[in-house]
Amino acid sequence: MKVTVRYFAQLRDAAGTGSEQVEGDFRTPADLWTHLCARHVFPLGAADLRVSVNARYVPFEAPLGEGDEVAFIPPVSGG
Amino acid sequence: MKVTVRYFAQLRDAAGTGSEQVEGDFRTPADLWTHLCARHVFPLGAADLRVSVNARYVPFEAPLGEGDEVAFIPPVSGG
Amino acid sequence: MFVLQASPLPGGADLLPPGDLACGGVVVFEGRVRDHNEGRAVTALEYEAYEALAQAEGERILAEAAQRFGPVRVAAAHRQGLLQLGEAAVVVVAASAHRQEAFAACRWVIDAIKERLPVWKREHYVDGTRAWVACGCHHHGPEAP
Amino acid sequence: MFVLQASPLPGGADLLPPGDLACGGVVVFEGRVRDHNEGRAVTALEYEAYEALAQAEGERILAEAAQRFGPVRVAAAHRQGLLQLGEAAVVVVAASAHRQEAFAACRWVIDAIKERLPVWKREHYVDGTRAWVACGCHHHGPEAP
Repeated sequence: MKVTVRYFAQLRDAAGTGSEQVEGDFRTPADLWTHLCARHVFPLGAADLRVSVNARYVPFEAPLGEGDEVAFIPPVSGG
Repeated sequence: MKVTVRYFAQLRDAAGTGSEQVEGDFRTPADLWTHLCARHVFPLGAADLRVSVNARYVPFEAPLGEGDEVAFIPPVSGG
Repeated sequence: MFVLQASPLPGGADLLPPGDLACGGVVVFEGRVRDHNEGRAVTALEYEAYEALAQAEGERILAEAAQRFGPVRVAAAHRQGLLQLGEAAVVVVAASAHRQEAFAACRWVIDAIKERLPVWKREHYVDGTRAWVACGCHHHGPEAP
Repeated sequence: MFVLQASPLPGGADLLPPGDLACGGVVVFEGRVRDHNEGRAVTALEYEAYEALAQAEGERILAEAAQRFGPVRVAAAHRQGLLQLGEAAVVVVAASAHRQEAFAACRWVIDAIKERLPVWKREHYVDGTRAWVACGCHHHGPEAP
């Protein structure tokens, strides 16, 4: 399965990029996060994050599909 | 004792004037209201009104002084 | 600052000095003249005010709000005279570092204005008649605007 | 209408069509960039947004507000990119025949924006350093603006 991962704020700084394509054997955002943690040193853990798939918040255990755009959302600070 | 009475809204319409000087033996706005009710036919009773003396709301039993400006305030409808 | 005036009201933010607005959250309430009330078509509206008491009571309301809600800046303006449909009859602004206080203070001030400010609304109807609106707060029930 | 934009935000009332504003009570919230945060002098501020999610989530927030608060019109705008001190970062407007609903809806929308909108604030300090503000809602406690 191949997905696009988007990074923002502290995660963007840690990944050194705003976006990357990732291929591997993950069926949920939780799997994907574990996969990404092997590639990057993130300053935030899964408990601090929300996840979105294709511009909609979803649970960490939601199913992923080929070509999905996935983002792990650091604590927001808008307004 | 002589005071100035100001009338607004429905009371102004009933009194046919916005203001009049009244002289008589009244020591409080409650006395004054009784006095005025003998001169005019008002569409509102004391229970519907608040009273102000010299631009400050006061109780109906507050003391009146010579030259005070007294207004009986119909239910307000600002805003 | 409390203002009672016959000309169109400024926008809420213009009632406070710029320095007061820089403090985080700004809440503005505007009450506008509607084109209907209790099923009757309204063509225009006039507000009569007891100017001396309205000015003094408006200032007292703002002073009380500043006391109740701590470090919050408040200002308000009320229109008098003849208004066209859609014009603002009242504007309230509250600014605070904390938005909760700004919301609470703005809400409290408009409630106090509707309860206490000696201002009376007279509606003009399509058929040429006019009538005092008995009471904006009570006669329309607790849900009235 | 939810708007995410890099240019200065319109005033709250300009976010709604004039017809929606004619309905009695209009409540506007503006959140502005402060010149200090937790004791450090801030010289400027940038907002990074996940545009696709921010736009979709902003629209969902407004749709939920319209459902929750009945006949109330709501709109909001959030800034992204670099902001100068004193500029508005967020604007929310709610208009309703009943002011209670307008206040409640406006308050609910700004709370939801601060809780859910994928936007991140980075402060620039006098010494040239920059830092992400961890979380506008939680780290500053329940009283935060």
